[in-house]
Formats: sequence, structure tokens, C-alpha cells
Amino acid sequence: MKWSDTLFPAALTLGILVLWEVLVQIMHTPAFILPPPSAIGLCAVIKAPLIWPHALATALEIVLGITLALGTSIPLAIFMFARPGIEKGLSPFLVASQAVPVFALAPLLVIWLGYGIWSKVFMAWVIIFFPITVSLLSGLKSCDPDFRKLFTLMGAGFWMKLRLLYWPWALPQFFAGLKVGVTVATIGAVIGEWVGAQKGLGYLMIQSNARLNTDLVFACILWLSGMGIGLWALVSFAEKRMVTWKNN
Amino acid sequence: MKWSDTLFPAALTLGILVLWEVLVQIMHTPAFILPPPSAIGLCAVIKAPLIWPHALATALEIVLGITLALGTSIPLAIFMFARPGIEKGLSPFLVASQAVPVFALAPLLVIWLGYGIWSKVFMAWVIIFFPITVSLLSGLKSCDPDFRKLFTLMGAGFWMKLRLLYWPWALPQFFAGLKVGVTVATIGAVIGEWVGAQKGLGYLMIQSNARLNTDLVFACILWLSGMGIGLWALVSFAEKRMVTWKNN
Amino acid sequence: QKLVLMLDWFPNVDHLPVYVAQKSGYFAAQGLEVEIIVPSETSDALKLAAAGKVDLAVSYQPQTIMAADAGLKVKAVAPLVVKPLTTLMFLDESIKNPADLSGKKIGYTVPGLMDMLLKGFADINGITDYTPVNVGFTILPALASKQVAAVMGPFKTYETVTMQQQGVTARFFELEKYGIPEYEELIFAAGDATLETKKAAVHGFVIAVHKALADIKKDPDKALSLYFEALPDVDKEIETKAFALTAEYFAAPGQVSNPEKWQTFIDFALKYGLIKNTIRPQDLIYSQNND
Amino acid sequence: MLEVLGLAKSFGLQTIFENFDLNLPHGRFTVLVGPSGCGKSTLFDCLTGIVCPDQGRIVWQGNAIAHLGSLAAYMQQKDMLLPWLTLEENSLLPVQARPRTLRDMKQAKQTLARIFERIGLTGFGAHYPYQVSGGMRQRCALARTLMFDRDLVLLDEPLSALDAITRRELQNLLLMLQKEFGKTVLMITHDIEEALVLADEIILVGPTPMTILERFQPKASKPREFTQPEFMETKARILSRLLTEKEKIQG
Amino acid sequence: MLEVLGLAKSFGLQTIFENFDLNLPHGRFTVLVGPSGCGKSTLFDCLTGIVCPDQGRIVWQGNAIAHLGSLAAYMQQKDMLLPWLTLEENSLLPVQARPRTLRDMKQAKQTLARIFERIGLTGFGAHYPYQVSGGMRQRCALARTLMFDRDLVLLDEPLSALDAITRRELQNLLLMLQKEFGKTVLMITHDIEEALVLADEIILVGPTPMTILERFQPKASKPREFTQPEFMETKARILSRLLTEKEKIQG
Ligand SMILES: Nc1ncnc2c1ncn2[C@@H]1O[C@H](COP(=O)(O)OP(=O)(O)OP(=O)(O)O)[C@@H](O)[C@H]1O
Ligand SMILES: Nc1ncnc2c1ncn2[C@@H]1O[C@H](COP(=O)(O)OP(=O)(O)OP(=O)(O)O)[C@@H](O)[C@H]1O
Ligand SMILES: Cc1ncc(C[n+]2csc(CCO)c2C)c(N)n1
Ligand SMILES: [Mg+2]
Ligand SMILES: [Mg+2]
Repeated sequence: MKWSDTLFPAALTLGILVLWEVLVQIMHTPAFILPPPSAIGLCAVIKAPLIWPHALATALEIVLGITLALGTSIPLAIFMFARPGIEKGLSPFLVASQAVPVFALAPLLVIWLGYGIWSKVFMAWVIIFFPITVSLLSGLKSCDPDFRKLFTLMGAGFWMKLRLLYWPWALPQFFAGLKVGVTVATIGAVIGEWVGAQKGLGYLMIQSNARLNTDLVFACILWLSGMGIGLWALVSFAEKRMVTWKNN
Repeated sequence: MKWSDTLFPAALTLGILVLWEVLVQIMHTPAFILPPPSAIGLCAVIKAPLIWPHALATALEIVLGITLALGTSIPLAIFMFARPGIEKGLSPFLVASQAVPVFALAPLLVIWLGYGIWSKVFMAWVIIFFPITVSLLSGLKSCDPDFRKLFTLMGAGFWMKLRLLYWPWALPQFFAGLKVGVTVATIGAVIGEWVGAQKGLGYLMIQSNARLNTDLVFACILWLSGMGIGLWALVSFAEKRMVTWKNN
Repeated sequence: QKLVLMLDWFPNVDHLPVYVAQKSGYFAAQGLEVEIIVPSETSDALKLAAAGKVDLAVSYQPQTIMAADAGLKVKAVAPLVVKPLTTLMFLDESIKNPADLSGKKIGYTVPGLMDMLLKGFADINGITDYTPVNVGFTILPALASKQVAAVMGPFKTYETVTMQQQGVTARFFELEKYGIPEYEELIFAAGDATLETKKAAVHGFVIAVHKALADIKKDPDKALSLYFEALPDVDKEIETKAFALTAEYFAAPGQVSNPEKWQTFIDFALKYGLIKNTIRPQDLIYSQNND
Repeated sequence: MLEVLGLAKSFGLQTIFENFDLNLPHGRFTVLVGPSGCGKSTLFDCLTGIVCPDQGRIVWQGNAIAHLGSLAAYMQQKDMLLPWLTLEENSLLPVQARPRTLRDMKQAKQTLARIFERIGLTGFGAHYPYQVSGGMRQRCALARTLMFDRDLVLLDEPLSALDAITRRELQNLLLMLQKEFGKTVLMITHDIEEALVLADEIILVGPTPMTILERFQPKASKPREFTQPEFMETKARILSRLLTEKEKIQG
Repeated sequence: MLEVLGLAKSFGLQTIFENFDLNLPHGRFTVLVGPSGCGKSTLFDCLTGIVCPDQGRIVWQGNAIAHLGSLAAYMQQKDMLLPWLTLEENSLLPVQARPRTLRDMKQAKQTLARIFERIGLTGFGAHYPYQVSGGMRQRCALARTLMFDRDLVLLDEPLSALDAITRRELQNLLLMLQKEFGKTVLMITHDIEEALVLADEIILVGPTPMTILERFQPKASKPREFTQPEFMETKARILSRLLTEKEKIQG
């Protein structure tokens, strides 16, 4: 990694922030539409005691959503992989489920699932589920057929092949999907908090938005981004630990 | 493909629909909470003349969004691949960009892009951009280093390597990401239509929802799903045409 | 000249005078071309008006007061609906007075506004231990599924009709009858900057709307048919019934906002913590004589 | 033990087999020699079911079967090592892949240690395939094939990447496998001397479609040295036969 | 033409080179022979920069360079064919990869057609790598290496998967390459007879770390036949030397 390469993003960040700050000042953009970054940063720090419990609630929803998504999409991907005929029939449903704008359904969903935590977890789940399933399935399907045959010759059953061959083969692609999934999971939870929440960053944002505390809205976004980046880093770390065999 | 495999999803669909219909009838669920599938289907057909122009508007937004996303995420992924240092610095921004909920952006978008089609295209773009970039980047990075060295020995420059090696290598993963991307693009456009729209399926849904025309809401969802499946099929077709060399 | 008007919600009979003015060519007669835009969120209209990105906003008197409290430079230009329409709505017949809702979940429609009003309402009427829940626009489903016992925010003129259409009889407490001061439900608002740069156009707009209001009083059926011409997609039955209920609440032609009403509500808002600063009605109500 | 009758297989317009017959008696060491690209590997693939023949019957110990599947141990021409497993893990795959007990596994590990010793991989068990040389990868693939523990062993150019000395050692290992463990071995090689040293029978095949040109049964007792004059003659014979058949494959 | 001085390279605790020197005169055909796993391929990788040596200097035509990079044509031990390109496309890569004109390309295609003719791949240009035999893949990799058109050619076991006849033909091709096109060739092989037939100099290396055990300069004029008595003797000598050095590599 060249020194200039590390410098570049830092410079970029700084540049964007400064430009933003300056533009907001020069153009007299009202703070209730786009607060200057300095105000956002300040608010994110000063209001931390207010934000913290909400962030915790959202984090719990996200974690539950991710857990649920892993627990469902991994078996489903494996099932669809094991039965290509079923995959053909099922994938339109999966695709259709994704094209459903959940947030439009969010208010109704909340009524079906109640105003508790589960409607939010469900939202996060719906959003993560798809990228994980698709990437895992595509990873499994990309397995070299010559190796598949080798395992058949060794007398390995489907589960053995899965454990020793398909799964390690699909891991890199699975992780790519997981990275996308955990990142957008934050949005899922927030959309879930849109209606029927008493807590959570989404709730706080809606309230602050209505009260024209736009700097708090953006401070919440900053916290959310932090959570997204944290999850991303966590997945990247897990990837590094689990995909050790790449020769570079 | 076994016959039972084709049968299974069909049976599943039918089963779900019948169960839904029966449950709604038995429990006397009011149509504004959950309309029966028959009513949705009927509405989707009968109201087609009403839905059609809205669907057209949304479709245009989606297509433009996808085009824009391809035009930006491909160069960005390649750039980040070419400069891993920059990738390290830039990816937090990408991740952070995914955590921004729309309603915070809506007034901003109106200010920057106006009430026209571009604020919707922008939303679609934001949503598709991420999965495509991540999957393409991960595909490029997965390239066997031995082949990279071979091309270096042949005196190939970066662009040559990209054309002859990295790009074909990344294609399968790129398509996996594109599939996720085009599917959620429908959501992006619909979300965008929250921002001061006069047209589009998202606009129609919001209106119908507030007016308690829940069957029309679901009919719109049906149309949207259809569009999602269509895009998915299109990408799958393109994949089949472009990734021809897999030996199975 | 071009004017951009952002509504408070999706178009409905509340906005009928605007569409009548449009269809009757009253805007054109004032040399105006009015573009009508639907918002993504109820607070968008005021925000964008204050920022000068839309010229006019349809808003609510309480919202305008709270926005001014938050420092937005906006003024009410003219009233549209002069009496409160907002209710606390419920289905359960056994609820006879507000205190019966104690200990229950109560929904509200517009976060940041209706939850505050609900708080005041509960304080005044002795509702204790309730849990406020944001239900967004899904008022009826939330009520019908018994997820909440009541909802703060639906209009007695519109939501009652849509519910009737679905076979549900809505009951409600009218806010002004339970200790909340009377206020002007819907007003036109504009940003201070717009009022300086496009003063004449705004005047023209107000004149055109007043003409439309006069027409509505004279010939309601004609007005309604002009409205349907402008919005061919709407459910005619619901809108017709809702119009019958709404018509009497529209501002009279030439009517201006009443500063005393505003003062009363500002006092109330201060008392129940909806706002923090003292605000003078004359700073909020724009009148041609002011300058 | 194994009989192939009327095997037919084409890839598009290219016919690899047309009514091809083969017969392998129990416990014998048979070596297949033939020009590059004539269809030797494809024959193995058809036998094991990796490739699906267009026609033909396979009879295994008196029973007609579709293909051998996991009845035979098959060492393919490519080494086919999994990049995420070490050499030891790769070699243990045939044991891992089937239902087994902990004791099976322990025994297998001991067996493998002995095999690694013989093939010169001791100390490299924890290396990943990309960390070892081409010849070592080939030896690892051979070790894995031996871990299959089947009566029939199919070897596709198993020693092609090895130096002369290592090669000779492993030839002896293969002979021991046949003799002491009673395995039936069918092996492909391009090294005629290797064929002469190892084979009970050498089958010389030619293209296209693949036909059996000639069969040789070296009589000398094993272990053999190539220097016997009988062999020189046979080698020359095979070479000249190969030469005349060679051109057919092109075109 | 090429000089390597004080090369050192270790993988973890395993030292492959320690102060290793080598010197290749212009226009010569040098063959490297040594036990499997002793570091021959690693030497090539260090020369070309695929592997980064710990120490050492490379001097190329009088100039010190970090590594040869694209100065040499290198045929690796693995065939390294891209699965999504046909044999023809794969072979044309070295031309494609560099700036070129349309005429270059046309000429290259003609050259390639001639090479395919000689190595027996005519008619298989449109096949994908998975559609051809192991020996054909190796020949395609050789064709690609010839398309590099560099003065120095490094070949790592280029003919190991070929039958005796094809092998002999391609040996002649390599000789022609050296003689008619004046290339300097450095080749690794395990086939001592091949080494004797081709080499101006045979370098026998042993493990570990890799050292030059002995150098042989066969005097007979080319084309040679292996049957010359001088060769028999040299072969026996190399074999016995290999045998004694063999054990060192293990442990
Ligand atoms: N999947 C395939 N599609 C098309 N042709 C194929 C396919 N597999 C093999 N062939 C053809 O079959 C012929 C025989 O291939 P095979 O691998 O059996 O040769 P071989 O005798 O093992 O040669 P070698 O000694 O070089 O390994 C080749 O000409 C090849 O082109
Ligand atoms: N990336 C690596 N990591 C660790 N060890 C390595 C690596 N690459 C090579 N080695 C070691 O270097 C040694 C020499 O390998 P090399 O491939 O050069 O052998 P070789 O002489 O070409 O053998 P062969 O004749 O079998 O091809 C081997 O013992 C191998 O274990
Ligand atoms: C027909 C109609 N129904 C509901 C609302 C939503 N709403 C009810 S009250 C209120 C705030 C008033 O102070 C808002 C936003 C509306 N605007 N128009
Ligand atoms: Mg073969
Ligand atoms: Mg090697």
C-alpha cells in the first residue's frame, strides 16, 4: 500500500467535509435542510447520552435480523442448490419478495406483527435475506464440476460434499453477499422503526425530523453509518479468519 | 430436472394462495388490513389502465437508475481494484452511504434535483450502486494471482489485464451482484417517488394506502414484482450469453 | 409567473379550492402558472417553503407555530380551513369520555405534532398511563386490528367517510370540545423570502383562491365536478361525501387569519410544552397592510 | 473382474470410441500406452462415470453396472487437490468423505504417515498445495488415491512429473500394491520403459476412434530392470507402431 | 547473457537457495535436472519475478535488473490456460497483451497456424481447454510460449505429458528454435535421455539448499540419437548421482 493511497481517502474526506461546510455557509443553506458537518459532528457527540439508548435498541434489532437471516438463508440456499428444479421454481418468488417495497408495507406489517421489536427484526431480515441467499447460491453453483465428480468417486454423500467442498468453495462469495447484507440491514431496522416504535434511531430520526432538529437527524445517520461500518469490519474480519487459504 | 421439482413450487404457490384466501375469509380479516389474493389479482387486471401509466413512469426511472449505476459502479470498482489503498479508505464511505434513510434525503433531493424524474433515478441509483460495486470488486479481487503474474510476464499493462483477465474472471460474481441490484432497483425507484412525485407506482401506492384501497396497493406490488422478475430474467439471460465457457 | 405549491398530504377535498381555481382559470387570470406537488412527509412543505424551494405550502396552524418556534422563517398567507377538523378517533362503543382511554395504547398520525397535541389533550382530559404509538397513515387498520385503542389525527370530515366506506363506524372526540383551543386547520404558508420577491404573485394566488371559495359557496356541484376533472383517479363516492362534510369549514371568501385564535393557541402551546419561545401572531400572519 | 463391451462415445463430430471392448482380469497390472489425445483419459472417465458414454456395457464381477462410480480408486491426470486443505487433509479426503468412526480416522492417519514416508512427503503434511512443487502435488494425489483402498486402481499418468529416482521408487510402491494387497491396476503412461517394467500386460492403443493396436505380455519376473534385451526390442517395436499410427489423430 | 549471483530464498524455515550462482551464455541450450521438490521451478520463478528472492543479483546482457519480468518467455509447470478462451485465443495472448496493430495480429495468426501444425493441434484451435486432453493442453501452453517471441526461453517440464513420438517431434522443434532463431533456452526436465538429446549443457542440481552438483557437456552434434554409448554412460552417472543426493530433500 502506497503512502499516497492512504493519504487519498483522508484527503478526500477532508475535502468533502470542507466543501460541504463552505458551501453550506456560502449558499446560506438553512440548517433545517442540510446542517454543516461541524454541527452534525458536534450534535453526534453532545447528544450521545440521548442517542445511545436508541442506538442500542436498533443494534439489537439488527443483530437479531442478521441472525435470523443467516438461520434462514443458509438452509434455503443449500436446499435450492441441492434441488436445481426447485431453485428454478422458487427463485421468482424470492425475486418477487425483493421487489416488494417493504417500507410501503411497513405500516401494515407492523399491524400484522404488532408494535414490538419483531416487526423491526422482520424488516431487517427481509432486507438481508436476499443478498445472502443469492450470493451463497451463486457461490455454491460456481463449484468446479470436476471436483464434484471427484467427491462422487470418493463415495461422498451430499452433506459430505457440502461440508468438504461446496461450502469452502462458496465462502468468498458468501462473504461478499454478507457484507452487502449487514450494511443494508441498518436501513431495514430503521424502516421498521418508521411506524409503531417507541425507541430506536429510526424513531428518534422521525421525531427529530418532524421537530426540524435536522442536525440530530444527521447525527443519527452518523451513528447508523458507524454501526454499518462496524458490521462491515466485523464481517471482513471473519472473512479473513475463515478464508485463509488464498495464496496472496 | 425432476417432474416433482417443477411441481413443488407450483404446489407451494397454490397452497400459499389458497391458505391466504381461506384464512382471510374465515377470520373475516377486513380487506384494508389484508385483501384476499383473488381481490388483488382482480384489481391488478381490472385497474390495469389506471396502473399502466404509473408503471411506465416507474420503469423508466428504474432503467435510468440501472444505467447510471452500471456507468458509475463499474468504473469505481475498477478504480478501487487498481488501487487497494484507496479501496481501504473509500469503502467506509460506500458502507456509510448505505445507512442513510431516504426521508432525511427527500428535501435535499428536491432542492438538488427538483421534483422531476431525476430525484427518483437518483434513489434507484443509490440502492443499486452498492451491491454491484461490492460484487464486482470482490470478483476482481478473487482473480488467481498466478494468472496475474502470467499476464505481467506477457508484458500486459493494467488495462490489458483488465480486459483479458480480471473482467472475464469477475463476470460470474458481477452478475450475482447485478441480479440483486436490479431486483432492489424497483424499491429504489418507488422510494424515490416519495419525493414529491406526480406519477409512478410508488405514488399510486402511497395514495391508495392512505385512501384504504389496500387491494390497489397490493396490485401495485404485484406489478412491481413482475417488473423485478422481468429484470432478473433479463440479467440471467445476459449472464447465460456472456458466461458461456463454464463446462457444465 | 410560475408558482410552486406543495400540499400537506396527498390531494383530497381539503384542497378543492385550489383545484377549482386552477380549472376555472383564476390563476391564469392573475398571470400565474401554479404547479401542485405532493410531499413525501408532512413537514417537507414548510421546510421547503422556508428554504424558498417552493413558493407556497399547505400547512396547519399548529405546525406553522411549531416551525416558527424552531426558527423557520414562514408566514401564513391565507386560511383554507378555519376550524379544527382533527379528532381523537376510536371504534369501541364503551368509550364514553377521554379518561376511558387511560392505560391504553393510543396512536398518532404525524410525529412531532400529533404526539404533542395528544400529550396536551391527555393532560387536560385526565388520560393517564397511556402509550403513544406512531401509526403513520394507517389509521383504520391500526384501529380495526385493535393494535391501538384510539388514534390522534384523523379528520372528522375525511377519515370518517373512508371508514364508513369500509363498513366501520368511527367515533371521535373533537379536540376543540375537549379543552384544546380552536385553531385554523389548514392554511397557505410562504417563506419570508418568497413574500418579498414574489409578493404580487402571492397576492394573485390568494385572490384566485378566494374567487374559487366564492364559487364553491355558490355552486358546490359545479365545483366538485371541476375537482373531479382535475383529479380523475380519485374515488368519487368518498370524495363527494367528504366534500359535503368539509364544505362548511372552508374559509369565507376574503377571510384572513384571526390573530386572536393564533394567540390563544400559542398560549396553549407554551403551556403544554409544544413550543419553548414566545411568538407573536403578527410575526406569523402575513397581511398586505403590514408593510 | 472388469469388462467393457461395445463402448461408444463422441464429442460432437469427433468420435473417441466406437464399439470398443476391454477386459481386465483380477489382480493384474495392465498398462495403457497410446498417443496424446487418443482417448485414454476419456476411457477412464467413462469407466468411472465422470463422462457419460453414448453406448456400452460395463460388467463388474459378473454384474452389469452403469459405471464404476466409487468402486474404483481413480487418480486423474490433473492433481485435483483442494486449495484450502493441506496435503494431509487432501490425502485423507477419501476416508473423510464416507461414514467413519474416530478409530477409522486414527488408523487412516497412521496409514497415511507410512505412505507419506514412502513417497517422500514426510514433513510436508501441513503444507498447502500452492506451497509445494508440481511433483509433490502429484505424489500427494497418488497418496490420496492409495487412501481410497479399493480393489481396482485406475492411474492416469501418475508419475509423469517425477524425477527418475523418485519415479523408480514409486514404481516399486505400485508393484507392491498389486502384489501384497492384491489390487487390480490399470495405468496410463507415456513412458514405455515404465510400462515394460511394471506391466503384466501392455495395451497399445491408437486413434481415432480408439482401437487396441497390439497387446504385449512381458514375461520376465518382477522386479524387472529395463536393461533386458527382450525389452529393448519390445520398446523399439512399440515406438515404431506408435509412429505409424501417430498421424491419424491429427485431422 | 544472463547471470545470477548470490541468489537466496527461503520459505519459512525451508531454505531453497543460499548463495546460488548461475550463468547462461547466449544462444545455448541448457537443461536443468534434479530431484522433485529441490527448487527448480522456484529458480525460474525467482528469475522472472513471480517469486521475490530474499537476496541476489540478476545481470541481463550486462545490466543489473530486479528480475526478467517480460524479457523472457516462460512456460510454467502448470498449463495456466484461461478457461474462457479457446486454444487459439489462449495461444495468441502474448500478442494480444501488448500494444499491436491489426497486421501484427494477422501475422501472429499465421505464425500460430504453423506452430499448431507442427505440434499437432490443427483443428483444435476452437476447442476450449476443458475439451482437450492433458497432453494437448501442455502443447497449447508451449505454443503460447513460442508466441512470446523472446530471446530467452524458460521451459519447465514442457513435454512431460506427451507420448514418446510426439515428444521426439517437439524436441526437434525446440532444437530448431534454438538453432534457427538463435534463442537461448533453459529447460527443466526429469527425462535424462531428453536432456542428453537436447542439451549443450546439462546442469545437475541437488537439494537443500539447491546446489549445482555437476555439469555435463555432451559433445555429439545434433540432432542426436540417445543410443550413442557415450550417452548411456552419462545417463548411468547422472542416475547414480541423483540417487545419492536424493535422500537429502526429505527431512
Ligand atoms: N469435454 C470434451 N468436449 C470435446 N472434446 C473432448 C472433451 N473431452 C475430451 N475431448 C476430446 O477427446 C480426445 C481424447 O481426450 P483424452 O483426454 O481422453 O486424451 P488422452 O488419450 O488422455 O490424451 P493425453 O495423453 O494427452 O492425456 C481429445 O482429442 C479431446 O479433444
Ligand atoms: N509458496 C511456497 N511456500 C512454501 N514453500 C514453497 C512455496 N513454493 C515452493 N515451496 C517449496 O519449495 C520447494 C521447491 O519447490 P519447486 O516447485 O521449486 O520444486 P521443483 O524442483 O520444481 O520440483 P518438481 O520437480 O516436483 O516440480 C518445495 O519443497 C516446496 O515445498
Ligand atoms: C384528509 C386528511 N387526513 C389526515 C391528514 C393528516 N393530518 C391530520 S391532522 C394533521 C395535522 C393537523 O394539525 C395531519 C397531518 C390530513 N392532512 N388530511
Ligand atoms: Mg490423458
Ligand atoms: Mg517444478
